[in-house]
Amino acid sequence: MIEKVLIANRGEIALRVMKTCKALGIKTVAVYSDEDVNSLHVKTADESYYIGEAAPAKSYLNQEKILDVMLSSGTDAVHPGYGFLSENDDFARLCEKNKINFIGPSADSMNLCGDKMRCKAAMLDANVPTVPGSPGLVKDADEAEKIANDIGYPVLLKSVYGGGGRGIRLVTNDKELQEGFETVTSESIAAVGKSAIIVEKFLEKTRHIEYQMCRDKHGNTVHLFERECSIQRRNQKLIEQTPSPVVDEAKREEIGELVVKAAQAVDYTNLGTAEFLRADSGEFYFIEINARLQVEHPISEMVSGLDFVKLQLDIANGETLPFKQSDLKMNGYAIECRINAEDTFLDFAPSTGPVPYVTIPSGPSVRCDTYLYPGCTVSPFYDSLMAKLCTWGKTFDESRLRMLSALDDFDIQGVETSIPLYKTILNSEEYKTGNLSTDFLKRFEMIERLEKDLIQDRKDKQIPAIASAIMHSEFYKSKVQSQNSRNQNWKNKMDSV
Amino acid sequence: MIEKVLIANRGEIALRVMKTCKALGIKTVAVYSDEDVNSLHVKTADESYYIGEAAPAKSYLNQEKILDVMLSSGTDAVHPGYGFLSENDDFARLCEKNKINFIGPSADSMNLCGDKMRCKAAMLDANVPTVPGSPGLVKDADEAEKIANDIGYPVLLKSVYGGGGRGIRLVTNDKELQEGFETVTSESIAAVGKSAIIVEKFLEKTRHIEYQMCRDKHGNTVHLFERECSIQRRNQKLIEQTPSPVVDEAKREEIGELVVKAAQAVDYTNLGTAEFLRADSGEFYFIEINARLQVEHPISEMVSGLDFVKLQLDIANGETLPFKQSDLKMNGYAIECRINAEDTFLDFAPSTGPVPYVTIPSGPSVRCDTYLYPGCTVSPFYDSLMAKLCTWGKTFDESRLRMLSALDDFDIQGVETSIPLYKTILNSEEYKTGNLSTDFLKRFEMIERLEKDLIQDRKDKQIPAIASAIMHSEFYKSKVQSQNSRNQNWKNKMDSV
Amino acid sequence: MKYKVQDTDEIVDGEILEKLSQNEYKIKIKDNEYVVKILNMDSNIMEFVLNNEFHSVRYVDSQTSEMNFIVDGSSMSVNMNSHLDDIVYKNSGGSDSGAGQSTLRSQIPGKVVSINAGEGSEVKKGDTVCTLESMKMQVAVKAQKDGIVKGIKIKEGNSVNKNDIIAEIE
Amino acid sequence: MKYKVQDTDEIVDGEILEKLSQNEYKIKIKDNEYVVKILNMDSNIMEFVLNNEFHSVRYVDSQTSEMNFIVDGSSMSVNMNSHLDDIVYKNSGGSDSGAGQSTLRSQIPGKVVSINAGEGSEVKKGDTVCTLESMKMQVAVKAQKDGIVKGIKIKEGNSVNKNDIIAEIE
Repeated sequence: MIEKVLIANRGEIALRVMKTCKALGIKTVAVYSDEDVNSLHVKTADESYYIGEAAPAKSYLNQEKILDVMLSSGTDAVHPGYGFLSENDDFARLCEKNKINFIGPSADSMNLCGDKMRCKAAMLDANVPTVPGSPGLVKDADEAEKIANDIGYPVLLKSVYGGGGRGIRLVTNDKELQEGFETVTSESIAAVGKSAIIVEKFLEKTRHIEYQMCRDKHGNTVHLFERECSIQRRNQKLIEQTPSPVVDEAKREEIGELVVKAAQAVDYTNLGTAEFLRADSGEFYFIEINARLQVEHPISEMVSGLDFVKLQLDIANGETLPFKQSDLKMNGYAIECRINAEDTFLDFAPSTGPVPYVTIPSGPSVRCDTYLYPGCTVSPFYDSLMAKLCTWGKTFDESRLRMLSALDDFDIQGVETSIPLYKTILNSEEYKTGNLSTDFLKRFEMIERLEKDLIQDRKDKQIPAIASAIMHSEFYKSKVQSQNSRNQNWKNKMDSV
Repeated sequence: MIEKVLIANRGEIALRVMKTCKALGIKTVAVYSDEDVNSLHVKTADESYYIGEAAPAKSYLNQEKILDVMLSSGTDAVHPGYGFLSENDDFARLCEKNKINFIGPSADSMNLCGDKMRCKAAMLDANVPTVPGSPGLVKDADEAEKIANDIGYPVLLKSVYGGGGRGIRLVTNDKELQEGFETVTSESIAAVGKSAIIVEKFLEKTRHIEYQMCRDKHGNTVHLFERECSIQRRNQKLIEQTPSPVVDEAKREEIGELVVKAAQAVDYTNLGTAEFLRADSGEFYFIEINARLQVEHPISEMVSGLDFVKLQLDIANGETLPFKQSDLKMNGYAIECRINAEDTFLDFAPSTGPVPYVTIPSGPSVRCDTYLYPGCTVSPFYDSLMAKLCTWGKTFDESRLRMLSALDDFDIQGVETSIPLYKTILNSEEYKTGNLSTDFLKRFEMIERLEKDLIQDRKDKQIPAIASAIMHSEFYKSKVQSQNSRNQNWKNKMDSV
Repeated sequence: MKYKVQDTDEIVDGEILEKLSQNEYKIKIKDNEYVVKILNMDSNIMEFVLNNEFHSVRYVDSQTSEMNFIVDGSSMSVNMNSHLDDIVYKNSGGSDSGAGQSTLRSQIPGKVVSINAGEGSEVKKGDTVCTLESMKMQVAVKAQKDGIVKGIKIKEGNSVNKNDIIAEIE
Repeated sequence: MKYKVQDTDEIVDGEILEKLSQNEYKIKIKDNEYVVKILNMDSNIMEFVLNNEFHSVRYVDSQTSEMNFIVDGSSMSVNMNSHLDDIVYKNSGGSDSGAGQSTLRSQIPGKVVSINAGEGSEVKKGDTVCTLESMKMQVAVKAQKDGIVKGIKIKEGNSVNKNDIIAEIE
């Protein structure tokens, strides 16, 4: 039985894990870097150990140092959170070797999930559809053309050594493909001295829909429904919701069965996520497994009524799942907004610094997981996620309206946040009607609409703003007067000495 | 349609009502007394009106003043919260006359609910069992004896003019009754010059179990399950939970049917509560109707998934209930702890004053309704309820453990609170096993046990306490030193003048 | 005092009419009167009730002519000046003292937003000849006397310095 | 320094052994060493990590000999004194200077908690004759020389003033 857990992480997820541990009477061990001396996770844990400098490589990624803490503190399990070491199979193996219960899949399964090519092959074996394309590298343009004709145009030609827009080309017919193959090859050789090309179907207006996988050490496997995470910027999720507006009960079950197969195919244990792209045509294609607890897990907790961290601990303890798929029912609707410290108008550049004051939203069916407290600091060394604001509703619109109200109540001083953008999105017809896709922001010009909303907002506040300016001047006038009279007093005193 | 609601209340319930209104786009109007100038409800409402001095009679009970605000602000509905004017049928009638939608039952129904004798008679007509006893006043000792033999000893003889332990007597046989009748009569005459006696069965180890009633203006009636509120002090609830540990599905349905009858018997509309005593033998006896939203409504919201304030608004708007009894299912378990500003060891005397700092608990399935914020003040003019801390769990124990963890996270500086007592209660075997009754605190010597827990807690903190003392002395030593050196500098400066 | 709120076009008059009590003021904005009740105030924040609506303001940075603050969560700025138009007008000769001059000069540096009375227009004293943007406020440059606008020296979009010639009015 | 925590019986030695860095101290409580790392400290609050456990303390009220504070949410008090036993012992004549006297006097005011060496007992120098409670701390009054306890002047539960005679040791 797990009795003491080290959380090899920081920020809101460290606090989230500790909450469940505390309720279950499990001792918690925090680790922290120089930058986190005043962070809440250090203050909340039963024990807290300093592990090094601010840069992650010197602290939160320092496997040996973290192992030392585990061994010296008598920790029997480690929760990796997300990010940092959470999907590092070397770390999972190191824990296994040292008889520390790694709360997550086995190192072997994690390694398989992390190797995109091998994982894709395993899925194909298990009849889980992946994005159509070449099973591996293509040797020449003619093989690429054959595959393109099999899967249908448009296709992407990608050099596996490319990146950042180089070594990738969208082609829509045989002629373009023949030309493109040469271009991609030469671009790739020019950039890195070698080329290796794969062919993949190009999907338009795709949605990102993922399933929560859950599998115990005895092979019992269920899914805990889907989440739609299509609203993204730079391939990073901003807003998630469950259920997805395009998944009905039949579809949920159909894809759910694939998810169970996927988990079995990689011998997955504990909680994980199977990510899919959904084409505009309605097809689902497996993309990858996230072998960890995910940022957006609270919305699945809200509709399932399950505590996922407790579930993770139970599975790690070798317990058998206490339910079958047929026992699980979705209840209501939930939305998560990731409250990031970033400037929407500066291409989402991080905004860091002290937060002198913060008001955390609350209320019926509102949950806010955050590391913020008045006087805390948003560090430039770590990711920009300050808080996860989640709301539940009996209907989708109830959860949406509660979110808008909670966003409005969320007052974070000192840094720029993504809150204004989320208000614009959640008020939009496109969001209300579930017209989602991974290019949602660009497709519906959300940033331009945000700008207009902000201008309107300022116009609406003309009178209170002017009143503020008038009163501020008055305040300063009276302050200067009282200072003058103080100075006068002081002067009088000096004269009388 | 209601578009602007005045909340004729303050504190956490005013904020609670505003949250739903805000999410639904309904404008809110707050009223406030001198004492509440800096209260959150004033800052949260769309409009806030000053209505008078701190004493409730001069402000929150001032019907004419509140009516003036409603008329001048263009308010179309009023939410009375609980306490203050919430069960005042004169106020409800005043609103009706002025075409302001009173969110609650009609003035007539409220009047009937408020008249204990008429309400009891209405229940007897509707075959809703009430505490056995004389239907009204008894004329002499012989009639009292006859009734006592009908309902069975022990019984209480009560003068309706008595109170505070005078004019009330517990009797267990005919002889005691004959003697007691005389004593009660003379005591009552001595005290107030007249006597009028009723007979009521004395129930031991009773539980307080109540049902949420819900009835629309078209007569559709459901109950929204029960709450057990047996943990009390001085007849005031401290901890509530739902479901009750002694109500199973069959019992829930059986009593639920009585509740529907009770609501119909008094032509109740909107949300209300039917309170029952449950005898140790398992019988339920109706005691009274609370004709308003109750403090402990959040736990029923948690297990029903319904927003009760939205439901109230919908009913007040004349809408038809969107569900039948058979559509409603309880989901999980919920507990509420009323966080009072009071000193448990001073017989729960109020503890008031500034709260320089507060940390509000949060986390999965934790909800805290509160008016507290860092820098606020707990006023001696109003009730001692600072916060309602509620937790939900898939199992009872999950909700209990989450509550313990949340209580531990709740840091309120400056005033004494009931939090330590709740920790002792929630950790007790008696609470865990649902061995509840209205004399729970006394029966299980909870306050003595709290004292022991606090002593143990201090013993456990011996080392950090001594460390604190050592470091504090060190801090002062270094402060004095640096002050001395400052004084030195200052002295040097003076010398050089 | 004149105020201009970011993203609005109008320049608005605002003033304190009366101090009603220790914490209450009657103020006038545009032509409407408001009652301001101050709940809390220091150099960084102010909480007040304006005609029964609560507002919370945090002052980020305030200079003589521009204040940046966060009003009810919205970051915005307000420019203010003591009757800039009037000062400019007066200094341009609009007041009696300089009524005889024919040269209209800019009394402030700024950017020409629009020319309201073009070459050859007939203007009355006090008519706007052009509009400058200065300190984020739009300021009208008004004719100092009746006459015909001649020799306009400015173009839309150009910057002018203090004392630069705008036009001759003859 | 000696410390006694509310609701515990023992009087415990505590001291700073070494300042390890700007914010780190090595301290000794009873016979154990601890590392204290101060995170925040002012006259009202202190946040520190004690051997890797975080603690938060708010000081409510502190006098010379008694401190009231809230440690991790628990309100408690600590009494402290500079080696009270030793001082008392020394002043009683326990140190060489007064070893000749036969009268044992109380050096502090206090209440008699127990008499440890009754009338006629044989005691060695340094043995505890009686225990007083003073400033909420229990203080041993020790024999200033070897001998037989005679003429005990105190009773359990009584109060004694400074310099009151406890007994004669002959």
